[in-house]
Amino acid sequence: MSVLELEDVHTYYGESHVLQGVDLQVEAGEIVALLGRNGVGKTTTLRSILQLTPPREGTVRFAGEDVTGLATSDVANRGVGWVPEERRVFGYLTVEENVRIAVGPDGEYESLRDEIFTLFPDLERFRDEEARNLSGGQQQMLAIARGMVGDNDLLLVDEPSEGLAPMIVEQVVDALREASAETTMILVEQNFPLAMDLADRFYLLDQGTVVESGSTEGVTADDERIRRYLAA
Amino acid sequence: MLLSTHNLTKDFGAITAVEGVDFTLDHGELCSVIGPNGAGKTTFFNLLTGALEPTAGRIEFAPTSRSDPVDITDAPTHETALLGLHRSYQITNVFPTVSVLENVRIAVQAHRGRDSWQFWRNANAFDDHVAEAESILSRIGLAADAAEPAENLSHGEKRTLEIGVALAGDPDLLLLDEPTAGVSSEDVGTVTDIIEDVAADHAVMLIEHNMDVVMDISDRVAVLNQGELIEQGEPETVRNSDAVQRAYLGGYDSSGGAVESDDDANGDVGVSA
Amino acid sequence: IADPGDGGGGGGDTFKIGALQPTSGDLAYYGEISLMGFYSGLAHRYGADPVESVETGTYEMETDDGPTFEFVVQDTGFDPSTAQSVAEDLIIDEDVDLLFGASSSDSARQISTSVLTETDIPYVVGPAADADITVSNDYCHEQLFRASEHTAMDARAGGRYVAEQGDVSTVAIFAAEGAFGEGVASNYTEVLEGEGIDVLEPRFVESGYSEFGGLFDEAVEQGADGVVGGFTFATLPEFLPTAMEYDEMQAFGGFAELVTNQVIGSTIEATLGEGFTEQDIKDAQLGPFTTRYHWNQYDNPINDSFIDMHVDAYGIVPDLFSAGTFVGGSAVGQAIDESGSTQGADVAAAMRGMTVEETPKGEGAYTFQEHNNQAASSMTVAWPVPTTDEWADSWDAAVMPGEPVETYAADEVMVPASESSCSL
Amino acid sequence: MIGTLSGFLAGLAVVPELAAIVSFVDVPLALGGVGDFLARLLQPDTLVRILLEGMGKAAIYFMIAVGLTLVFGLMGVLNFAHGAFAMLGAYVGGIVLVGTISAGSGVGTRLLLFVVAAGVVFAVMAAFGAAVETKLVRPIYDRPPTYQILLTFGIGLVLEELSRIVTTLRGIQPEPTWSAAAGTIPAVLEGSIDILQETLGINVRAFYLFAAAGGILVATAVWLFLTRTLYGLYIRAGSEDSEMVEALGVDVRRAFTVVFGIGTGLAALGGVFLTWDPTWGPSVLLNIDVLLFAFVVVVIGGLGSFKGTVAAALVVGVADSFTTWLFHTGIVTFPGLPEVTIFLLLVATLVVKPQGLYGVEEVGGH
Amino acid sequence: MTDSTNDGTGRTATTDRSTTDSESTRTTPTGEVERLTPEGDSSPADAAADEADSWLHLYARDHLSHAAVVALFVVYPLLYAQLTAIPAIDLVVATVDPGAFFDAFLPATTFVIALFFLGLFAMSFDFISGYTGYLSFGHAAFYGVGAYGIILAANGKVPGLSPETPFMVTMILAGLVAFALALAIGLVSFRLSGVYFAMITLGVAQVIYVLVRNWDYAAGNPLSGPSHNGPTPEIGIPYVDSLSVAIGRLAGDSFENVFGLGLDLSATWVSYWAIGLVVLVCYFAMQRIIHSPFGRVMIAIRENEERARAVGYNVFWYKMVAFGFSAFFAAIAGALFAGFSNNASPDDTFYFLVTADALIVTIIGGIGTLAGPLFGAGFFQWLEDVLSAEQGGLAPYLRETLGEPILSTEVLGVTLGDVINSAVAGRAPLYLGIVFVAFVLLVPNGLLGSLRDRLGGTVAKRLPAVLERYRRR
Ligand SMILES: Nc1ncnc2c1ncn2[C@@H]1O[C@H](COP(=O)(O)OP(=O)(O)OP(=O)(O)O)[C@@H](O)[C@H]1O
Ligand SMILES: Nc1ncnc2c1ncn2[C@@H]1O[C@H](COP(=O)(O)OP(=O)(O)OP(=O)(O)O)[C@@H](O)[C@H]1O
Ligand SMILES: CC(C)C[C@H](N)C(=O)O
Ligand SMILES: [Mg+2]
Ligand SMILES: [Mg+2]
Repeated sequence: MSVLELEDVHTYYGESHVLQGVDLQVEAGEIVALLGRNGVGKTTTLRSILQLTPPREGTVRFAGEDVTGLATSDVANRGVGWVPEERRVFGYLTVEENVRIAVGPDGEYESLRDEIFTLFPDLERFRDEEARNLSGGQQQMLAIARGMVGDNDLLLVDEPSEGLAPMIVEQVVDALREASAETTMILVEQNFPLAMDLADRFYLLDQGTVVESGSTEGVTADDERIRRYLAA
Repeated sequence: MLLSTHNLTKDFGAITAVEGVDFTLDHGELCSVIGPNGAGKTTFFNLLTGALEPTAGRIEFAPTSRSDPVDITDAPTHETALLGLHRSYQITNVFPTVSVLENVRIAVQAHRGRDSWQFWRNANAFDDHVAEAESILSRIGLAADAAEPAENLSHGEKRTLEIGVALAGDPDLLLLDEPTAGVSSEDVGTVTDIIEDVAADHAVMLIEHNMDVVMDISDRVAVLNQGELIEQGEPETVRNSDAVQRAYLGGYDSSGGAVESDDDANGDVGVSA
Repeated sequence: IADPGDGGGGGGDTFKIGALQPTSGDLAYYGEISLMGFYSGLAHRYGADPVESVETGTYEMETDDGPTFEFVVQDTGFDPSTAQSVAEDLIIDEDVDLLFGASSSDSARQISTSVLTETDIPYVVGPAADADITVSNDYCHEQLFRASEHTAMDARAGGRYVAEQGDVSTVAIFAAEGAFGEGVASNYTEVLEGEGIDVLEPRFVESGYSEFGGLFDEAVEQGADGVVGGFTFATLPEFLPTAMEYDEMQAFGGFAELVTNQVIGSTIEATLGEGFTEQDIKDAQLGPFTTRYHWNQYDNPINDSFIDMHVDAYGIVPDLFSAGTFVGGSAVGQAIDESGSTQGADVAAAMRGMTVEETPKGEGAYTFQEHNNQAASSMTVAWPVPTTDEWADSWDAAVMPGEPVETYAADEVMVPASESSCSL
Repeated sequence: MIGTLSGFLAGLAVVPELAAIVSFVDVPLALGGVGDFLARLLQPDTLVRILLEGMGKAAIYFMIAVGLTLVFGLMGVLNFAHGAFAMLGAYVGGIVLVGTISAGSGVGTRLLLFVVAAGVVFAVMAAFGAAVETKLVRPIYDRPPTYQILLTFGIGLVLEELSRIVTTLRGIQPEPTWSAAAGTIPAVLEGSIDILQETLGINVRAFYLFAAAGGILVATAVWLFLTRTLYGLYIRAGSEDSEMVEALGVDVRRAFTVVFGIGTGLAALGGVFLTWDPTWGPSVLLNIDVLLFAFVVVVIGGLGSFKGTVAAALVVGVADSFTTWLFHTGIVTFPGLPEVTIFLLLVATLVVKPQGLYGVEEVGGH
Repeated sequence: MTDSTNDGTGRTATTDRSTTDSESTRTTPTGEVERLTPEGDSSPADAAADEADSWLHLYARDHLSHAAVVALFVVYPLLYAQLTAIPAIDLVVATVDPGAFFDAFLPATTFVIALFFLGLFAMSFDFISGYTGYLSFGHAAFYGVGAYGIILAANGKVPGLSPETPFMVTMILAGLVAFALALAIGLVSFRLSGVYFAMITLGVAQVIYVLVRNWDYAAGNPLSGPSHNGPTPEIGIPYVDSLSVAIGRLAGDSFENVFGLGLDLSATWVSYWAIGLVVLVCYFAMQRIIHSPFGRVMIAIRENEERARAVGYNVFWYKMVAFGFSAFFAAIAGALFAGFSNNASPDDTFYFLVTADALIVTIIGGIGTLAGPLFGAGFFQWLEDVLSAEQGGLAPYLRETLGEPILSTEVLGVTLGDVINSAVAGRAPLYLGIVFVAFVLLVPNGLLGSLRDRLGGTVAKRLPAVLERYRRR
């Protein structure tokens, strides 16, 4: 059974019809890359899955259950984590609090936290620092860490390398690899080679619909079908 | 020369959104500005129109109404607008509950001297304002929706209305910020047609992520990355520039020096370097 | 459509009285006891039963040998603007022959300056107590009559008594902002300074003010050994308990009505326990106070039957303002009888200079002064005492006024015509 | 030199009448010179007294304002019913106190019962606040903020009038303040503190120290709640980015309800203190009076900022006690001085720092 | 219903869709589309004739609803007098007293006049708050300036102004003072927006209020404010006696046997008409401003201030002047109030709850609709009147109708009489609060706004069409 299924999802911002019938499937254990130019609706797809911007038509099925129309917190509690675009860490909370908040009341916080801190030694160093004082890369780490500790079955990762120095990107990639060992993942990434490197399969979006999909095996940006939609 | 910036810089605390940009634009030119998210494109527009004050640098503008260039570095928005610098917004930013016609008419009115202070006369008595607004609506193809409240328009129509409002100030320079954002594929053509039409008698700067549009209609393309102007030139030149390919596809710091893509823009960029 | 030009003339044997009193809000109690007194005064005169309701509304009182009295009672909420507007309602819409009322001196002043100037019907003020309403040329009016006692009378009785006893040398005055408080302050200042006592600059505070501690401290610092408060009952319950805490200062002034007595009573009980004595109160330096009237200070048949009538109709004894408004009512009746007319103007003419026969202070104890239409009457001075068993049922407070220690005759407490700027 | 400000102005005035016209500033600055005034002010007992009283007042301002700030910080709702909640708190507290304390109760019993009353009021009013939030406020979150202001203003109006009706029917009126409830205060709190008085000659009402202690306790509790509990974490995070919190699996709606409940409970708790406060006491007028003060504190501090509320409460509390001192001593005889000063502080703060002392732009949007 | 998604400024404008476009005369579908479509095949001459004809026709049509409302206001006194004068009928079982009924349920004289003060004040409040989007929480200050202004002038307390100066002149002067005050307040306040603007204006107004409460110069007792001691205020053409009438319930002009029709006009009603006339003029003046190019800029600022700036408006000065106008009319309202009632107290004029009243009636009537607040004020005053403890209110009516036995029935230690006394008499604020909450929740566009939503345009525009529909049936 697929972890996630999207069936003919249409999503709007006000009158603007952003997702115009998206279909996709994610199997357990996979990393699936979501590709496309700026503004084609990648982030919106993730928001639709989480019901942050509920689709007006179509269904989102998570672990076989129809979650369309549920409250975001309910979807999240069913095991969907989110590493949003632009990180969105809580700037006035400490690093540790940022992690703490993702665990929820029932989670075994201490052990999860220690696990995360061994994964991201940088974060341990700054555990009592307010998150806004962290560098962009560290914030991105924190956002990923926050997405991971929730013990999720599916992690939605939106442009994790955006605005990061290459060195940091490497660390982030390592972190994502670690994470993928435990959860299924959808990865939105503008850095095409990076995406190809990490993901097992890809979907290519244009104008709010899936235009291409397949295995990442051997795919390069030279590929005509990719080139058509990504570069000019 | 219509517009020139010298060492234009804008800091937001630690972030330098626009850094030392020297840029010039000629009358009648259509120049696109591209660059990854957060490159500073919108901020650049904000500096030009006076919505933001630069941290450093200078902006000069030479509208047709003046013989000499004017220093507009510290001019507030309404002054740059009156000088002939008009913009549309990345996020639709019109007057939502009033009619489409009124959206444009109010912008026309802004340029009719003291008319706006005539609180004792009926706004509808100014036939020339209305006529002008109506002609703009015809030009952008919204005449049929003139009476509709702006918020009832479709997204694509709102994007065109954005342009209409900007056009109403009879600009010397029109700044368009992602006019096709969120416009469905069928309608993108309409918007580009309007832009080309407008560009025939106005100077235009265009921020766009839709490369088809950019490459198709621009006289010149300027590329911003991390606040810096890294490349500019004819569409073809820019398209083939390595730096641009890297910056625009890579979307991460290429100035950090760590990117070693020597031969092929599509190579294994950044990750395993 | 009503005709405002015609103020009086309610027809042969109905006399219509518009009564304005606070019947809602914090100071409704003032309005209620005032109405009770007024009804009683008229009822007593004609041997009728007083109206029992103290709500707003229209009430009739039939009399055997006088006109039928119709009372239209309106709520002022203790607010001058409301008082003015209901006064106008009464004149225009109800076509009343006479106005009675106002517990707030500011209301009475406003009616005098904004309403009386435009009409010719008479106005009986009460219990609004600022002296200037009848003493100052700014407010006195030939249609305006007041039987109720006022602040200058308070000061000329209570102030003088304390001064003459020689118990105080420096006095602080705290009073409410507004006509009443200012009246208290200026009258006490005048009387006390006349007796050679130092008076500190009076301090005025907002209604409901409660941080008296600091004011007392400062007064003590400046050597005050006496204090006078000029407050309505919106502030008295804050002022008096604080005054009791300052044993070095003797608190005197005007005696208060029931509700304040309740508050003082419970404060004393809280500090001294239930079985406190007269001496305890004296030791707390609370008093002596001058009283305009209290039921237990006069012993005469009129007062006796007044008390009976009052307790009968309302379940409580008459209070501080009752005599003043009683006399107001009684005087109206007497004026109607004497003039044989129910025309407002005739009634007013009859009241001028009239000596009122039936009054709780005794027969003929109130006389309207020619120069300002203020009724002159006597005042007493008394200490508060624990409420005696005799009155425990009809005076629901732990303290009550004691036997008078001094009685000042009318001519000793009135402002002489020569000192009054009002001459009608 | 003895002069009045208006006399001074008269000297300057071109139009001689001006002095008379501006007579409301007729503040007899009866200083034996500025030096004398300063000498009086700078006496240790005066200063300490002003500061201690100021802290007592600040504590109560804080208790009432902090709920307002929490609610605004998380939910972006400017709650105009807040004063009414404080007023209800004073009455409910009064009911508990009057019902349990008798004339013979000792100091210890009274203080204990006060704590009980505070607990009861907090619980009852928090539940009430939660109900108001779910039934009335929730449907209009997506409207412009003006509507939330209007709605809560209406709720406050209704609560005030209902209280008026009940107090009249129950005979708590005609007294303007409910003195039976105010009278449950133990005598020690009414007087000044002996030790301070004897050793330093400082004459400060013990109640203010009691209130200050209460305020510190409440501030600490709120602070601990915000920083040490998961819920506090949700609230603080939610005031930055409530969508993100939602996406982490937290039911933000419920958090809104809880916060509104707590805010209401805190206002009501402040109300319980008002019951014993010599300057206030249970009264329906509290609604408006307290509301205005709470707004001033919250706006001066910066809408939505806990730290700002603490700081602003202190500023306003001390300004209040300082101007009260000026009035008591007769240095200024203008009775409206404390009120004017506090509103001037508001205006001045907004002019100089439009976001308040610790305000952040765009807080509370969601 | 509302739209804030496109508003990049994060501003707190209220953008209920019914408001502006319906207030502006050109944006309703019918009128506009006609204008845009070519003339068709009729000859130019025909068209011109048609146009002249339809211009008049249209004008009359547009103002039909205005005329109807004005007519209702004009005849109200006569109606009221007739209805309340209906004598009681003694049936066997009970007395039916329609007069008393109407007396209890129709707003009485003072309340209808108060409607004018409050209505005009609320319109001025709506002018800045509803049309420009800046909630002026300190608006009472301007009302107070008007009220105090005319009284102080009449009492000879304004240096350089003779107490004999006609009311019409001092009223306008007071308006100008308020205008200037608004500019001064705006200077510091318009740097802020939203809640902060509301709070700073409130702060300034409260400071003024406290000062006025203690302003000995203005009145013997500043707490209760000054009384008018000058010549009776007259409305009309200053210095032309035959074209002026004195206002005031007692001091105003009354006319007997008007035009020999046997009709007596009391001073109250004469004042009512005179004050109503001033309010009408002010209404049209404000409406004119709103429909002017200037007014369109105000609306643009409310809709999207950032964009208004970007199309070339120096919004600061437009806001300032709009604030000034609004203050001017608020002061006129205050002047009328004080002129009529002869008195002004700080609590009735400068206090922030006076602003709150304006806010309430504006919401009830419909924010961003100019006439709405007037209807809201009507509703408000009607409730006040019905629930007042005074004669002609519901409480006295109930007491009289129900009779003593029912009143003194006790339930749970409380009698029905007590309940009436405490829950009905003088309890207008309670019911007003409830109505207000209900309006915010259920009718956010207010009476007039919702009516317009229903009709699909301004009443003036739509009424004729609606009538037409019914006529055809
Ligand atoms: N809150 C919003 N309101 C209106 N339109 C929006 C909103 N958010 C996004 N859009 C529009 O929806 C479209 C899709 O946006 P989305 O963020 O999903 O793109 P994306 O594929 O994630 O792009 P990017 O690579 O730039 O992150 C864009 O045209 C964008 O302008
Ligand atoms: N008002 C502001 N305060 C602080 N930072 C800002 C502000 N405006 C923009 N920035 C930052 O400046 C940088 C440039 O932003 P800008 O909006 O100009 O990007 P852009 O090139 O228009 O991107 P996009 O294509 O996504 O619209 C970003 O990092 C952004 O976060
Ligand atoms: C003693 C009271 C009758 C005084 C009254 N409150 C007044 O203002 O005059
Ligand atoms: Mg995205
Ligand atoms: Mg941009």
